Amino acid sequence: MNDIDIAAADALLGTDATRFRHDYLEVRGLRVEFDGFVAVRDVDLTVTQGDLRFLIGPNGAGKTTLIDAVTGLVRATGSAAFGGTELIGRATHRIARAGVGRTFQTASVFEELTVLQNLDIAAGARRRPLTLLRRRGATPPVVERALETVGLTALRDTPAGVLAHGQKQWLEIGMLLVQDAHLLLLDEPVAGMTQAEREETGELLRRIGSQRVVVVVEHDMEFLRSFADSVTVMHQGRVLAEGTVHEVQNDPAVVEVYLGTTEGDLP
Amino acid sequence: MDIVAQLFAGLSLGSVLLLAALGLSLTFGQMGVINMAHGEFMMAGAYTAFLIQAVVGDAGVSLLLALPLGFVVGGLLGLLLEATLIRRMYRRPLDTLLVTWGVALVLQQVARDVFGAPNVDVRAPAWLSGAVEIGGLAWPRTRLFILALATACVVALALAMRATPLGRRIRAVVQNRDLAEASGISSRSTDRITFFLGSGLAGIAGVALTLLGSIGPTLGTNYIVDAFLVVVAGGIGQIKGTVIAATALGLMQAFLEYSTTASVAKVLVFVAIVAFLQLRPQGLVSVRTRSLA
Amino acid sequence: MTALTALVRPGRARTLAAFGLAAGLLLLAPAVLSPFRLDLLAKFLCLAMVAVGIGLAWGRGGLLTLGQGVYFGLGAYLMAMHLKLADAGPGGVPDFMLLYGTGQVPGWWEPLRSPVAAVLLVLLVPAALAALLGWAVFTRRVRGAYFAILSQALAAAFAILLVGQQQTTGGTNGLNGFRAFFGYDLADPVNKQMLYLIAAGVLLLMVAVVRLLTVSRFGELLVAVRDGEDRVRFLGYDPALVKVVAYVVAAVTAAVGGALFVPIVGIVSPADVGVVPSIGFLVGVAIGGRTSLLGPVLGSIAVSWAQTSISEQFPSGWIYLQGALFVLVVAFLPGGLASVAAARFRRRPEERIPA
Amino acid sequence: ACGARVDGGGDGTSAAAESCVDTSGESVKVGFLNSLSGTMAISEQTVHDALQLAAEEINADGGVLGKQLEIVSEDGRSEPTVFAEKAGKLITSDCVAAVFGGWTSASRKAMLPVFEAQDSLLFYPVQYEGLESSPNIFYTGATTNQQIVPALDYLAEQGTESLFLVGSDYVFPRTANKIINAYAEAHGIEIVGEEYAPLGHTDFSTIVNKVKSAGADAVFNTLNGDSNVAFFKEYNNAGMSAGKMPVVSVSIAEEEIGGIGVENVEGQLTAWNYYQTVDLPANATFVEAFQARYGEDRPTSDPMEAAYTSLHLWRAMVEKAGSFAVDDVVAAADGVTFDAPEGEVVVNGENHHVAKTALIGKIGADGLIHTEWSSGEPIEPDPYLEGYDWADGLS
Amino acid sequence: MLELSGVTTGYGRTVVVHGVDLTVPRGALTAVLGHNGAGKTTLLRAVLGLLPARAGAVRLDGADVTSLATHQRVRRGIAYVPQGQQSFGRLSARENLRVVADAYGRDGRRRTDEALDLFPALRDLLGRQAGLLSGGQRQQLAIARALVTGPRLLVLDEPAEGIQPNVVTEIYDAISALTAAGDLSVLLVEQHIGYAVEHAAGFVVLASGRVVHRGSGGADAAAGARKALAL
Ligand SMILES: Nc1ncnc2c1ncn2[C@@H]1O[C@H](COP(=O)(O)OP(=O)(O)OP(=O)(O)O)[C@@H](O)[C@H]1O
Ligand SMILES: Nc1ncnc2c1ncn2[C@@H]1O[C@H](COP(=O)(O)OP(=O)(O)OP(=O)(O)O)[C@@H](O)[C@H]1O
Ligand SMILES: NC(N)=O
Ligand SMILES: [Mg+2]
Ligand SMILES: [Mg+2]
Repeated sequence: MNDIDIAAADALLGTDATRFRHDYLEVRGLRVEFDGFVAVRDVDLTVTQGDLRFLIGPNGAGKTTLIDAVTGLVRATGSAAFGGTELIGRATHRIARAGVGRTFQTASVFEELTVLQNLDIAAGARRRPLTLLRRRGATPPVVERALETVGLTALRDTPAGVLAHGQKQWLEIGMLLVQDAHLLLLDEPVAGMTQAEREETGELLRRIGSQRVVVVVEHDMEFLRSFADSVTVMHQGRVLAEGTVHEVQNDPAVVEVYLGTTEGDLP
Repeated sequence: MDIVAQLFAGLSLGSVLLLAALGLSLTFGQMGVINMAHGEFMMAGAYTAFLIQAVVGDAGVSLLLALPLGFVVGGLLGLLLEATLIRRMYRRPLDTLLVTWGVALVLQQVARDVFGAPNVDVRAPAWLSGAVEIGGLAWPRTRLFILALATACVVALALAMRATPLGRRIRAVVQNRDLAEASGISSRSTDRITFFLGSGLAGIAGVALTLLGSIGPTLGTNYIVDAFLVVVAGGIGQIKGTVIAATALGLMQAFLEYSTTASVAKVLVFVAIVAFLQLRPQGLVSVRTRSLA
Repeated sequence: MTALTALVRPGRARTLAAFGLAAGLLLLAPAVLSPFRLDLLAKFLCLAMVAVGIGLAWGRGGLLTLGQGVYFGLGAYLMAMHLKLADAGPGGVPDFMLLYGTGQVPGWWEPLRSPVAAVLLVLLVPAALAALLGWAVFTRRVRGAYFAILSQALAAAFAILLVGQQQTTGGTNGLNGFRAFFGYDLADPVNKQMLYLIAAGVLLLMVAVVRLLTVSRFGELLVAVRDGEDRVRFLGYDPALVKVVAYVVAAVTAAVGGALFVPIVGIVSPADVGVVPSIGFLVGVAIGGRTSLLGPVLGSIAVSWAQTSISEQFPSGWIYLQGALFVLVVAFLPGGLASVAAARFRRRPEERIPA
Repeated sequence: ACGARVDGGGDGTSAAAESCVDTSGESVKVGFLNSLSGTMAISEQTVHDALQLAAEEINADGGVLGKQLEIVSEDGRSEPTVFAEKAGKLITSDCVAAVFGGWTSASRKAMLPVFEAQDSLLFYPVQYEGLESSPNIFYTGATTNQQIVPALDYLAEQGTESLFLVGSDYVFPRTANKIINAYAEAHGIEIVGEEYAPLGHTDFSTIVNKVKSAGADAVFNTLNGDSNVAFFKEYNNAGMSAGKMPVVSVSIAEEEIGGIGVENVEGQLTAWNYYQTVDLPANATFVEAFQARYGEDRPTSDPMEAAYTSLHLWRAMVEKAGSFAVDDVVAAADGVTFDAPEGEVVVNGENHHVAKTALIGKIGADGLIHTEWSSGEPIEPDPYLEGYDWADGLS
Repeated sequence: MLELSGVTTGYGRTVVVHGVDLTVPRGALTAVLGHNGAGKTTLLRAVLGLLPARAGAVRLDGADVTSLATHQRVRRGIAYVPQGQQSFGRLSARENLRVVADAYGRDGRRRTDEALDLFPALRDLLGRQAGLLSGGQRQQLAIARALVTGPRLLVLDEPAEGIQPNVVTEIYDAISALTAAGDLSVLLVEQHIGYAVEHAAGFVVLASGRVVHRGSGGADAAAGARKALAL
């Protein structure tokens, strides 16, 4: 199994760290409603660069819906701005062009395309039409570095459809990197990974988080304890608590609805 | 314009479309199979009625026999198609369109070789010929009969899908075959039953059509495009939507035809459907999904 | 390795060789075929042009378009209208309008008097219609079976429309009886041969262009859209745009095929553009191999050829054969015959790959 | 190198390739071109059968100019384009001396330029809309003044004051209705409605509603093919009948009646030039031969008879000319006669049609059509209706 | 209870699982560990018959079920919770359970109630369309659905994935209770080695589709498992 290569990530992230340096995600009064059922209500959230933010909360709390709203997948009211750009109300592909990238709770890569082609496409949204009509020459350097970063160099010509679950998740992270997303919204990125793989992914996320704005949704408390800079807890569509790992863990409301009292070896 | 007469003409056309589309709402709507041979199953139902009449003689008895037997014949053809070809193709829905189109071609030619190219006629029973006079208007009996038949089929199918274990099983298998298998449901037999039912409905539709026109090898091709449009406009997999769409299309065709011509009406109906799908791309009644989830 | 990746990169050398071989064979044909057979081959080449576009839109982009008859028909009718007007001479009225119409040339025919305008319109009208329809349909995320059925309805509507406008479109009769093609006498065998060579050249050009598109990044993007439209959206692309481009390319190849079909065959009628011929275009593509480059072309030519020659001997036998072949190939060999060929090429090296 | 241009330069008159017909052997080839598949197969198969019968008779009778006929049969597949292609093949590849076939006007219009360009001969056996006379086609079915005009005369004679026109949406019905409109205007008949249904249309409730509420004296029906069945069933079901409002049809022949169901059309009128019931010795022989060849239950009809006649007429022309060459045959055509099942027919060498007797028939309970009215003698063909003042504006 | 001998399987031309031998004793939990892509899911699919075994045999209570269809194996007492929070998306949550319960009559209804007792949150969601539930809600539903078949062998593919911590605890407590009562055997794929190994009677570590380590479970076996995995 190939491993994640943090050094390669440095090269990748170093390519353009200035453009969005002072950007942050600012969510104000966000609300999502499905046929009268309010999945997200009055959510305020601010995430800055260098603050690896974890978003937790019971199943059905509205975490995925929040990400959906920010990326234009569901209709929402209120405001969510990144880099001074209002995202709510924009078409999904325009939100992506504003520097917002996400992964999905169930991995979704282009199964018929190779790992390399997946990354190349992710790298290309800002290409001019004429470039699109040309054949890819040499592998673009960003793609090369992304392959190394997520440890898939050896599998570059493998169709993504045959990757194992975890490999697909890494590929997705790689795609976000080459896509040059500066706000990364990751929905349960380490689900299904072994302990060792989680640690590697965590290191990678920490590295990315220092240069980009990153929000991670996870239920794995061990992972959270190791890597979160700050935590937001959602419950029934609202923000229940926010703070450091320590603060949140000791918040009785959070223990009550989410953590439970018997915290063993389990997440 | 005689509004009442046209309303009835529209409803009646709608009921014919509905009969043709109802089976598709199962095989296409539920199972995702684009069965272009559905029209040929209708044709088979119609020829069944013809054969039964040739044997039985009495038009009334033979019609009543033809309805269940047409169902069985259509159903068996569907079963055969499912067992030989379709079952290999559930993961390639668009390809089913092509395969079944090939099957349709062959079935048409079989009919031509067996029954001859000329159309044949099935006599309507005396109690269905002519019209009943109500309120100074003549209501053709055959049309009333088809309306009632379509209604009965819809009610039966809706009940079966909503309220029976079979209905649940059918819907479960369609959504996730592996998961259904892993939940102890035989997807093979469920597929077969579903296809049997959907194709059987085509057989019934074919029997009904013998009351309206002649039957020939190309009977089905006249209905297949319209029937698919009904299912699409209604919202795939939605019986309610199919009923509304068939009725709306029938009425629209009838009224447009009255004020323009049959050809123009047909083109306008197509244009209206394209425009409608602009407003509701998932059809009239749609099930929401969380995409990618 | 999936068939797809194998076909994307069969190597430049082999592609060039296959292309050269095809070009050579096409150039050789006039020397060995009787004028009648050459005419037939020219007609098959026109139909193959439609197949090239379908190969791109369907094979790569997953857009099962059952309505290519519309674009084929637009190209054909526009060309036919021009030829009718040219035959009628400056200010003249086409013969059928004198017979069944008002005896006046309708305004929307007039632009087609100019040969330059005719050529431009043959390219632009279908492209514009495809862009418009594609845009309307794809931005609303109508896809898969919905799109297939809508496109089929479109073909049905188009044919009905043509039939219903007898005074201006010739109705069921269609348009025929052309004497000249841009001034060249269509009864002259030399000119017919010239037409064949034009068709062969245009087809080869189309294949080359589609090949370039396929191996370009656009080609990869098209596959990505086919497999994960929403995902593509999250990468910042507008998938509708990608599909529209493929659909327009397919429309233009079909239209050009139609435009050349007219002088070669001498007639176009609604029976050439409706639902049945539209599905018919797919038969060759599927049998040849939808995802491959030459599969659609060769499949289409082979099917047309078989239809003409087998149906000469066994009218109903052909229908059984066509039906059976189509069913078997699509059901059991989704890659078409191209996948068999590809497998043959690949066999030896693969045996060395350890399991 | 480029070939001839039409506008000057080169030899602009570059004629078609020389005919390749081979008459040196024991036999000579003729082509049959009918739709053996597709929607028109229903009708055209019967024409094909009648042609086959005629060929067998001629061969048994010593052939044409002593040469046996060798039949090359092609399937037009109900598509005009295929007709054009197959006509080309028969002429240039099979080198047949003449081609027999076609049914819809669309198929004839498609073949016409091919026959003219290749200077070959087509014999077309179906009643049609007139306004045509190609030097390379012989029309052995009726033109309008031999079918539609007599039918209108008959209706007028019966006191019909208003008509409703129902037809399929294509060239024959539309042109026929143009003629009917002109006739009606001149004769004080009111046209109260005119409706077209696409070929293959099967839901006639709206059209029948319109017919019903318009309340005409009679309906003039130019529907073709399957639509007739749906139309008449709907007509009956709506409570209409020959008694209430008769329908005159020009495209329903004996073999369609079975498909429609006798009970749905009994008592309705048709206009043709031949019925199976025609009481002539030549017809008795024809019907007997046909049924002996194809089965007792097979009816004979006008287009079949016209097709059968066309092959015999060609033979007579060739023998009169003493040559198979197209020019010679055409030159010899005028005045050629044949004792056809419908009665003696005479070829008009000028417009290439045949003189035919018009018959109005009534559909009987036996499924056959019985002559109600006859023009008595053959009517000279007048495809452009030049002999009719009211038709001045038509062409 | 369940016995795999020499099971080999894969996709298309690629063989993913090579000759795996494995036994799940009655009333005990057996864990399968391994890296991403090691072939764990693939192995489970072979147990269920969703992938045909190319070699080897699957025995259930001594009977060879290798040639049985998946649903037949389920009828014989295997239940499966696949990876990835799968549900019948267009059916309501209630119908998701009923479609399974239908086949078991009264028992089915009783077991539905029992399963809902284990996941009380589901009771409020029964009327909702399953495809619209959150990932964790769907996963709870998936486990409940598996329990409705009244299994003797429960096959779980990373069942805790996506489920909130306190519910995970409950799930494992329930599984422990069921196995302890001796009615249920469990075959578990789990990344949280600590838990899996502690409650397991035995475990295997899979690498590249082969068993590279076997161990017996228990509180102090986790270290051994981690070591085997790190190799
Ligand atoms: N499209 C939709 N229609 C109706 N309800 C929805 C829709 N999408 C989400 N919901 C509901 O909104 C609530 C929030 O769901 P969401 O997926 O955001 O939860 P989550 O916090 O991501 O949970 P998990 O941790 O289980 O993934 C759930 O109750 C879900 O059923
Ligand atoms: N449908 C498929 N077609 C081809 N190869 C596949 C397919 N599914 C999985 N594979 C391959 O089989 C191998 C094992 O995959 P599997 O899903 O069994 O791994 P896993 O151990 O369950 O991993 P994870 O922990 O990520 O769930 C992977 O390398 C993958 O490439
Ligand atoms: N000539 C005809 N009937 O089309
Ligand atoms: Mg979620
Ligand atoms: Mg797995």
